[in-house]
Amino acid sequence: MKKILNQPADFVPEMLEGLILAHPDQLSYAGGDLHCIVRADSPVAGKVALATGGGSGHLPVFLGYVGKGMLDGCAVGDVFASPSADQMLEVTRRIHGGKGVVYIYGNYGGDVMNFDMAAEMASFEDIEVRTVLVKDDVASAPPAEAGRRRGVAGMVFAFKCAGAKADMGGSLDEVVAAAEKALANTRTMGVALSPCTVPRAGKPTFTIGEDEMEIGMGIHGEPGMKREKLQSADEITERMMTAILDDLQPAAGDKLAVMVNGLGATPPEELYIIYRKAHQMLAERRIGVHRAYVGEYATSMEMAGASITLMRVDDELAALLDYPAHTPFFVQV
Amino acid sequence: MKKILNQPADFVPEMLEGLILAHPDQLSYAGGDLHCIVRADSPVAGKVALATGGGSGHLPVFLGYVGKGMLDGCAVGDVFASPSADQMLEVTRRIHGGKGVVYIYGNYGGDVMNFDMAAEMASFEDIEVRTVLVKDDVASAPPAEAGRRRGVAGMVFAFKCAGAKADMGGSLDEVVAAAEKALANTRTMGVALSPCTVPRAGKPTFTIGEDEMEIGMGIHGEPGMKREKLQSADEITERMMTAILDDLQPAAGDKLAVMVNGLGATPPEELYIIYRKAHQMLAERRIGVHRAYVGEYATSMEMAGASITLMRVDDELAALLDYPAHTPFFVQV
Amino acid sequence: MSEMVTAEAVVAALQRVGAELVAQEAYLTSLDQQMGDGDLGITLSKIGLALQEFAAATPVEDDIGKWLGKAGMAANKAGSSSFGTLLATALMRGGKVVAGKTTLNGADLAAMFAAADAGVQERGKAQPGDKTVIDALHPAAQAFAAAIDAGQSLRAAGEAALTAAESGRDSVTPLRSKIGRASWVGERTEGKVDPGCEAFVVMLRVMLR
Amino acid sequence: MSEMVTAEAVVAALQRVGAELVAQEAYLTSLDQQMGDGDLGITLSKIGLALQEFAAATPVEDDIGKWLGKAGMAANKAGSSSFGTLLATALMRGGKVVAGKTTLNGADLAAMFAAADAGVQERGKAQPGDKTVIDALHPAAQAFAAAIDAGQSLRAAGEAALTAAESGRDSVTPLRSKIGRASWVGERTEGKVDPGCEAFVVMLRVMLR
Ligand SMILES: Nc1ncnc2c1ncn2[C@@H]1O[C@H](COP(=O)(O)OP(=O)(O)O)[C@@H](O)[C@H]1O
Ligand SMILES: Nc1ncnc2c1ncn2[C@@H]1O[C@H](COP(=O)(O)OP(=O)(O)O)[C@@H](O)[C@H]1O
Ligand SMILES: [Mg+2]
Ligand SMILES: [Mg+2]
Ligand SMILES: [Mg+2]
Ligand SMILES: [Mg+2]
Repeated sequence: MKKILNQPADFVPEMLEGLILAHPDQLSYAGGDLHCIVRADSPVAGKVALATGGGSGHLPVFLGYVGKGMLDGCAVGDVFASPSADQMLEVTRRIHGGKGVVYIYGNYGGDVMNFDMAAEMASFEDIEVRTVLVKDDVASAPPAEAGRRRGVAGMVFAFKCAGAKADMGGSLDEVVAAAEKALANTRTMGVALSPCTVPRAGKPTFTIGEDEMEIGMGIHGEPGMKREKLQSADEITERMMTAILDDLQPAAGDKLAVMVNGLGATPPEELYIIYRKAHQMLAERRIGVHRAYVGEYATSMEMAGASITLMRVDDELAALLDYPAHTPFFVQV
Repeated sequence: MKKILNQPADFVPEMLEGLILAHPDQLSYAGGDLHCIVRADSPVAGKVALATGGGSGHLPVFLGYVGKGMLDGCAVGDVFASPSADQMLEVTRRIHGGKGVVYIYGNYGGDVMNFDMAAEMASFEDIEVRTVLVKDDVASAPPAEAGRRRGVAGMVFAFKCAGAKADMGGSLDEVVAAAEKALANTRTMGVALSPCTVPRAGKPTFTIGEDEMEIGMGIHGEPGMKREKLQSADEITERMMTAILDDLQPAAGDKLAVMVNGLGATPPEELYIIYRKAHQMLAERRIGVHRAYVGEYATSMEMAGASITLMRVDDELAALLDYPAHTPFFVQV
Repeated sequence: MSEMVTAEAVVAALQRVGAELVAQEAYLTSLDQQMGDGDLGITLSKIGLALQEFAAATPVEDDIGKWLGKAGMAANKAGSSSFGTLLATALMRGGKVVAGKTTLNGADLAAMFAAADAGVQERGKAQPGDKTVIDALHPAAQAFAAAIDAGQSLRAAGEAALTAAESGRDSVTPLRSKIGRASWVGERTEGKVDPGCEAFVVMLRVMLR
Repeated sequence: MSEMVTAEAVVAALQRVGAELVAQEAYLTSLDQQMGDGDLGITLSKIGLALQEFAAATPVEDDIGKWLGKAGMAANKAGSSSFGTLLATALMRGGKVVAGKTTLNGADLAAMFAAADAGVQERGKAQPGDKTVIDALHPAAQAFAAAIDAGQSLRAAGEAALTAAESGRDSVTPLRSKIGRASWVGERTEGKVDPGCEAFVVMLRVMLR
């Protein structure tokens, strides 16, 4: 295992310490626990608050989107492990600005159970909590079982749109509706070329041949649709795009937001080669690109691979997407 | 070689095509050649123009910093190879806004020879060109031979400060002075844990043992000071910081800008663990941090490793650094 | 009069479970790497450590139930993956039904087992046959209750529970996982043991030791 | 009367050099991977292809010098690493001193060689002994001029140049690289052949064939 770290057990706390030291004007933490990351200026009175949470190892997901115009807080777990209900509650208390809290996070068992517990506990403290689950990964279940799908990079569009709605002064219902609308129009699919290693496990979570790739792999190394021979960038892009387009069914004349996301070790150069083909495929179908995001938005430490996320936008979603945001990992003006 | 690409020979042109498709509002190209990237709104009349250039494979370096508040243009070479003098000239012509052009780029033989040729050619067209070479890598030569040092991530601070000065309306002399002042106060050092592969070469440029690291490696895989056993994050950080601090000699009470830069495959989590230790070392010496940059700013495709850059800032440099900038890879508000 | 389990025995059992979870970290992680994200052993090792620390530092103070509930809260703080959260839930629910007791008899233990089973099903929303810890936990709880009802000794009931847990675990090994992370692995889970089932068996075995 | 080199022979020589650079891509890249960034073979292969295309498509039109200058510009467009740029410089400078000529004699070739040598030194600012292509190019240019002065045949002068280039290359192999990328590799360059010297020998050898 080749990682730059000290003790594996200190990986997450030391990462969080570095984060707070690097961004003191933007980030702080609640309850004396570094795992409870909040906006430095929280609570923002009179604003619906947004929280997320999940395991570490996915930066910028999750905590990287805490900041103005996006999230108010994030409960941070150990690598690939849910934070505890207590930590979520701590975040919830600290960010609550009097208008309720929306939880937006990926559809993973541990996270769901703990966020549900946290929401129950928050209700005892008269904090109204609403939950929006992210289930954007088309590779994780067929359309008929879309409720079983896991949440991957598409959550960033939900953070963005709901965060903008909240910053504009939207009500709890409106913020939830914005998140749900964004997600109803969002689909993702990824491909992995190399594994990643959980620091404390010390060896890779999975193995993959020198000439193989996994089509549809999740961001914790969960397998996808198929293990195949490595293909060309255009073929890989076509595979991902076709799966997403078949599921999302955009029509000619529609506009999409496109995200080409690197899983960690894939250079931006390769992401732009993927974007090129994706853009061409959309142009052939007379589908417009409202905005393109190319970079690392949801990763799996040093895993090589990429995902594509498409979100169909109408005027409302376009405006929410275009709204400014400012976090340590995501700045839009 | 596990890369997402089509034909190795198309790696750079397809990457550039994707880039232009993704950022049509921000970027364009000159002379019908995708390798001549310029701001979409260039030339900016009455502004000193800034150009850079160099090989591909280092994104966001170089072209990622073309945009408002930073660079006006960039000549793009093949992977790790200089662009041609012709391409540099094409960029120079297109961005010249009547107040001269400053070339800021890394101290590499091929680039120097070609930029010098381009500058000669530009002078025949009555375009005043000034050159500032980046030589920030302390690992590449001892202080007595600092003129021989190569340019690495520190160039981003030069782009930022000179770009701000130009955007503020600075004269050619003032912009050159800002770049030189930034660089006089900037030092970098890096460490690599794994190699990278030039797509067309098909095999890694160098090999490194499963338990080894190269202290002071350059961003093309040029060796540094020493090949050693892999150490802990704190030890690695101490090695890099000590080398830089010995060279830069900041005093107690000084303020620095700090950049912890990932070389490509190193997760942001690890970069924050490095930042933590760097920050602690500065605090012990009563040196302040004016601004922290943690992320990927100058890479070597899928190389694992990191570098630290320190720039000592006075009020002038601090103001230039804080000035807004907006490029596809770098947004500061 | 029926056999009684003392507070000291409960504390000692929790200590043994904690130590075993730490000892089995690599093994359980390797199972989770095959059909999950490879954190099960890590999570349970952290929980194991926390349970040992809790048991060493927290006096029972005449209420085994409340003590177990607090152990559950400590477990959730220490590690909150799916299994970790379900384990915490089991401790809290099991503790709740024996609140205020200073010793436990066979019926108490059977009630705790049943409450844990119900709590895990409620929290995790998995059905028997989905290939989760439920498939070991549910038959174990039933076998334990049946043995106690039939007047068997605690040890015999415990052995019956372990046997039921093991065969429950084995009965779902050929199946495809239907819930949680492993459900995304699909057919490739067939023939592989469910890591949660195995973790439960490991814990039950060391409790009886 | 002295031997004359025709335009056709110059074109054919450039074609041979181009083809050889393409053929040696992997070999030259492997040399540059040991003390540089591994792009030398790639750059020279691209230049080789461009030179062949240029030679096939561009008529000499009664001016070998101008034609070589244009070949140099085509080379710089095709690949502009350090060596590529120096090669382009050599072609342009060499061409300049024979501008307007339709055939070349030994003295012309010696003048071209000397101009290329001077141009590369001027552009690259390396000194003899720095362990760069200069250490093969400079002695080769001198040996060629000496042989021509001594009235030897073009072939004999060419062989003398090749021998001088090879021994120049070998003389610096034990040394440490003092310029360019390899200079950062420091002592680890000692004992390794300079890739640029070898590339020059490769080109010279195929020119004489
Ligand atoms: N919803 C659920 N209900 C019951 N058991 C579950 C559920 N989800 C997962 N499990 C059990 O937990 C085990 C995996 O535990 P863990 O590694 O902690 O999960 P994760 O990493 O997915 O959060 C599975 O083998 C299964 O037995
Ligand atoms: N300044 C220089 N002057 C003369 N020759 C040089 C110079 N720099 C490099 N070289 C030659 O070029 C060779 C490397 O070529 P190349 O791979 O194109 O360089 P780079 O990749 O560093 O731009 C060296 O082996 C050396 O012979
Ligand atoms: Mg997990
Ligand atoms: Mg090069
Ligand atoms: Mg797991
Ligand atoms: Mg080279």
